[in-house]
Amino acid sequence: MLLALLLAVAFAAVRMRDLFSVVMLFSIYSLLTAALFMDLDAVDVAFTEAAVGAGVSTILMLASLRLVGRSEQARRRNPLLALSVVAVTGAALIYGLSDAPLLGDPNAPAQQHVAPYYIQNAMADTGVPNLVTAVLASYRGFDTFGETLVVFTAGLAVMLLLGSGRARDNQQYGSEDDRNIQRLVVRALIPWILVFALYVQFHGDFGAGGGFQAGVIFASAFVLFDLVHGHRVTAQVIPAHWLPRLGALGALIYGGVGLCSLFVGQPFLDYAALAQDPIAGQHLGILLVELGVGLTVFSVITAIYYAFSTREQLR
Amino acid sequence: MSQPDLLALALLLPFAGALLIALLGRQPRLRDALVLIVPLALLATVVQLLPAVLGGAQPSLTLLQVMPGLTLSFSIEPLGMLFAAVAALLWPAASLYSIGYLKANREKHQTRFHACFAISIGGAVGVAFAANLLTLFISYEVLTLATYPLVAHKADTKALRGARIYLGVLLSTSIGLLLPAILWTWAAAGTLDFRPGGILAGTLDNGLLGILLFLYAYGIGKAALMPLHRWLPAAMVAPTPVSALLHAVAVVKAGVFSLLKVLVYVFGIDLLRELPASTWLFALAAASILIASTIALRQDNLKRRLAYSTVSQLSYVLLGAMILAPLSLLGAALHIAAHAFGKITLFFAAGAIYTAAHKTEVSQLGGIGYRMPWTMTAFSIGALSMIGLPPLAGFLSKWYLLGGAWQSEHYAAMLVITISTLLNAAYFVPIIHAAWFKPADAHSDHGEAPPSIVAALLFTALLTLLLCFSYEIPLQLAQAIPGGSP
Amino acid sequence: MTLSDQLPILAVVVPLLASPLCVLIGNRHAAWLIALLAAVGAFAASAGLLLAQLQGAGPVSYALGDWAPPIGIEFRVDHLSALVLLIVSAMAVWVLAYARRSVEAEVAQDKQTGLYAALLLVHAGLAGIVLTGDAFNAFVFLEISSLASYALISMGRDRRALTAAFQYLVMGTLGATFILIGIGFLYMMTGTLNMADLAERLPALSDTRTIQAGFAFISVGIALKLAMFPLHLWLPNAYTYAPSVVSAFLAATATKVAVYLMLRFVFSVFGHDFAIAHMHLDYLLLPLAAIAVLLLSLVAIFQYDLKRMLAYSSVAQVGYMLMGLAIATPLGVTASIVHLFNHALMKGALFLALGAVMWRVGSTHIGQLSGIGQRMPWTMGAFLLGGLSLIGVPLTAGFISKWYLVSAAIAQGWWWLILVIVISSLLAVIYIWRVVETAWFTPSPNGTAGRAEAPLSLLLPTWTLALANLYFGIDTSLSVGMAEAAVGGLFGGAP
Amino acid sequence: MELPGLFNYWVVVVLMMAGFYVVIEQGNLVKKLIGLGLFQASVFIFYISIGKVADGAPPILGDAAELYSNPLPHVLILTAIVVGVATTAVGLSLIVRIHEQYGSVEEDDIHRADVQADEDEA
Repeated sequence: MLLALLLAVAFAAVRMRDLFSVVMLFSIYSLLTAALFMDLDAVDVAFTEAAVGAGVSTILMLASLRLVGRSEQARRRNPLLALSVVAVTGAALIYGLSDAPLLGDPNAPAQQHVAPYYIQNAMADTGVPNLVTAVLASYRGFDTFGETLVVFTAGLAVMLLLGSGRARDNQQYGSEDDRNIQRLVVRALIPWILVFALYVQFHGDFGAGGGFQAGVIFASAFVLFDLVHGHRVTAQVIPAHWLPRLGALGALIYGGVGLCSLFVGQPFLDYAALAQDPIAGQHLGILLVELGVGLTVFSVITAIYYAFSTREQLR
Repeated sequence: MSQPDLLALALLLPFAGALLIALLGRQPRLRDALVLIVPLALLATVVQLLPAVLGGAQPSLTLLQVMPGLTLSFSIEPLGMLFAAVAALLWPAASLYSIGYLKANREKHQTRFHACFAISIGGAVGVAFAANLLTLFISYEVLTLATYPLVAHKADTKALRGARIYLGVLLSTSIGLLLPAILWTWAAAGTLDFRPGGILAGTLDNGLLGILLFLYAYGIGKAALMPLHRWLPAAMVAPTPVSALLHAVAVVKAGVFSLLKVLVYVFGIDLLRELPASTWLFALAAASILIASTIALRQDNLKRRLAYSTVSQLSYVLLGAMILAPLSLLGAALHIAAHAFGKITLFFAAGAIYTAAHKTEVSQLGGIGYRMPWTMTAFSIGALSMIGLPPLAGFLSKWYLLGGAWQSEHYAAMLVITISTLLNAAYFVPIIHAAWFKPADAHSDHGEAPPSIVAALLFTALLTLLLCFSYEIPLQLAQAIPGGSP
Repeated sequence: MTLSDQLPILAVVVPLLASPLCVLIGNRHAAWLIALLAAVGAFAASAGLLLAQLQGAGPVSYALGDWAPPIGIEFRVDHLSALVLLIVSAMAVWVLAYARRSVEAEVAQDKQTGLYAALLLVHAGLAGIVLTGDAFNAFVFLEISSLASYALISMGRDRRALTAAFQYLVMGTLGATFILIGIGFLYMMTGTLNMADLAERLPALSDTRTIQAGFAFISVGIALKLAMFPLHLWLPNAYTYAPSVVSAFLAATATKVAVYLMLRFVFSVFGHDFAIAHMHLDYLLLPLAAIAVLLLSLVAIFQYDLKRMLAYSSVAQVGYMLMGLAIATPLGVTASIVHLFNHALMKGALFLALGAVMWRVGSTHIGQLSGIGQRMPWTMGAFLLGGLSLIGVPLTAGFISKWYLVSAAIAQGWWWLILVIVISSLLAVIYIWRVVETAWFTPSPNGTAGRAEAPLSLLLPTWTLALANLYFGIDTSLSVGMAEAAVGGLFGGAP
Repeated sequence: MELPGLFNYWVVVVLMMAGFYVVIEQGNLVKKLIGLGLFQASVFIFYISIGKVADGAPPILGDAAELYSNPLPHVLILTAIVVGVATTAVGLSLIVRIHEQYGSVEEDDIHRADVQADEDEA
């Protein structure tokens, strides 16, 4: 069912020429994917995909459509080459999958080798019931460190390309009292969003969520605030040129935590070295690094949003 | 100084000299003094090495190991000594000459010229003393690259085109044929050292060895074996001292020398005797001699005529080696020296004529002998030596070549040598005749060339004479070559 | 654990954390200093690792977070990774030492801090790829270095830098995604991501289509990353329009690391028996490499912008490395690794020299450079040295590469391959000699006569690299020695 | 023939290829980027499918379930998603700059402009 919908959306997206609707379809596609992930027991991933695919990416795409225009030229080029490349690749994939283990097979090698270890020992090793968080932040914490730096890199790249965005007023939508209503609503909403973000941030050990999702939510709160109040006001809350620095700080926090264990002669990112009791150490470590992740993600996304939305349209 | 030290010094001098010359570019006087001193120092060093080598010693020296089993090392054997001695003997003359020539013709970039000249000599010495194919190849390429700026010196489109052909042919042959040949040898024999009796015996079958032989014969493009001789006439755009360097002192000599070295120390005369390919190589050499001589006949431009004469004379060396008789191998070795002395004299003379009279064509030389007596006397000596008249260097080498051919009843060789001698006469005698016995054309009021030039060419002419009388040293060296004594 | 045990992680984390530090401080002079110091630190660490390998320490495993592989991620140091790591970190030091003047001239002031930060990220990312023993972790670092390099390329002054960067972004991301799919297939069948662990488990599965497809996707993905002909289209513009220091650093390191990844997957993870004997990767690679070497050397001859000329030559040179890899004998792979090392030196020297020309003349278009040899003798001297090495003239590093490649071909008796190598070397002669003639044998345009040499801060790094080309052409004990040891490891099986 | 078990994968393949097609065929840079997004998102589905265990619970330890789905792919994809959005952000900002410089985001126009510039240099 979901798959069928996905197919439909995907093909619509391929055919559509109006970029605006393509973007919308893309965001729908992400939402459907998220739903599919829920169906496949990947709650954290679903959460993230919804927040990022349907949220962040869409906002960014719309922001850039505002600058580059929404219509796509029709081009007459013989798509045969492209089609054949795609056909070959697809064939290769089908071929590769033709004797792959079945979906959901509990005895598939993928479920056998490393995974069971996590499921059985994660609690004892890290004291974190959310296996995803355990693996993400501890077992494969180095990947997540890399991930944080990817985010930082992206922020840096956008800053280099578009500049950090000066605080000028972006055009506002609707009439004055419309905007007042908007402000009212947003004012009512933002505290809850922030609370929810904090919950996601610190409850990641036990339920779905963690630094990354929390960062996205934080950012979305600011985006909302910015939309209704304009950059001037937002800039008073957090000046644009702070954001990259905050992002850097987050990355440094993560790295710093990792380095701590070096000083007591343990390998990088060995949280157990952070406290007498290894479990407590793990808890502390995970908490801190998730904080770093959250900080980086929040500030980078906000910064990128600033950079895009303050860019003047080319006339 | 111990012999290895002397060897190291002989290798170091030219390069150090080049560096100093480059640094002294700002003070022409000091620089030119240096340009004279360095060659004399090299000559002294080589002379000091001579007795030991005559005594049968083989001073050697390994600089470093480039790749496992492959070293950059040098060792002096008689043939190399002979070549080095020739180069060392002619360099001072060439330097003296080029100082005069560059000044008289107001050439630009004189510092670059002298520096590159010195490096080229260094390359030649490296070739002469190389103890294995790798070292030989490296020095050979140094020589190629260092002579490029000399050939391109004038830097006009004509010079650049000539230089492009020069570099193109030499590099493509060396990278395209010589390097694979060397690597093949390395794969087959497991060593690249020059050994008396060769290293290839019993490694590959005769067919492959034949192919390898031709890879070497044409890979060493500096030997100008036809049809890969194009670069030599093309390089005629260079200033005359460079032509002298190319034809007499370093380049082509390095070519035939390397070829001889490969034949003697990589293949080994005995192996060559068994190879069917040897006959083919002999035939090529013979053809090269005759064709080049006939082309030379038809050249009116003096330097081009000399160039084609060089092409044919070089093949004498190969021919001598491929007769595969001890005496003719002797002749081949001696011919390196003989041709060097004769040809450098001829080019110096041609350059002198250009400098003094701005004449380049044979047809313009009527009566010039009375305006430039010294120059033309030297020229005549050189030419007669080329033809092979006693008592001149050319006679000596041809005598041994013929002797070898006679000894091994190689009538084809004898025929070729006789015919080519006639051809040599046919393209040299007219020049001499014109110079002395034709009336001078009216409006030529030039005198003799600058003294430094005249001095240089008289010196080399003298050498051509002396070689025929005091031939013991070169002969002894040549006889010490494996297969060089009956 | 003592400091020497921590060297692997330091070689990556020092630049990785120095980058945010630059941004945090946000002063361009400080940023340059931090970047340089970080690079020096990383270089020291990797030199230490190389030394340990030279002393025969054997493969070293560093368990991140103290979780033993395959549960956790491990760093793995062996001869190959130590050698490539040394190239990367050494180039970083040289380029950064050179960067200040050049960047001042080519990049707007407010972007310089970001440039240094991004350079550090590329450096760290590449180092991570080289060291990690975990397939997915390699993907993460690949993305770090790629994203940073997109940004760096886009900072060129010409607007074509932007399109080049975008093209690179699309191609690069496709490549990375292909690799991701491949890794997915492998994980599907083995349940592990650790390379050594994979190497143990794959032979049993070598007949499953899934593994074969995984191999195909990983190969294609890496091929995109290393600009293998015909997937090279993104590279020339990227190297042409990027700022000089960026071109120099990427040309000297990025494709090399991609080749490293190829070697790693082909020989360490999948193993010679599967990749070559079973899947016949060489049948595909060898012809493509041969065509690349010939065609792109030819194309290089007709370029007007010297940076673009070098870029095309880079694609051709990558062809040599793939050739060695595809010959797939120990000798061939040795040739590949030796050339990987030497080519970094050549292209580093050449691009730095061009950077100095850019600094002085403001262009690297051959039309602007007549007589430059008299005006900038030292700069062009270094260029000539690099060029000769590129041609493969004896006593330069390039000669060693050619020597090993040709002997590998002879050992196989593949004469046509030797012909290809020879011809392409001659083409290299042609495109280098165009520059030589312009630089030394055509008169300077009027008014520009007289010396106008680049400052010492540019010349010194350029010349040290140029001289390195000489040194490694004479003393090959490090390059060849390490390469041979590395090949021993690769054909021994697991990394 | 294990159709139901692999059917899911096949659909995923089709989705991937749809995205891939957009990337290489479409001339509009924004569209290319969106295609890239589709492609990657589909790859994510592929990974998550690998980790699915029939009637397994989400990998959050509780006393209820005894069979859990595989957490590892989830972690990998969390990372991959972030990488994806990072790439999208950088790509979009490149597009914005390109539009400012060329006045177009159509590959053909840009290519034409570049070829022109190259010829001017030559």
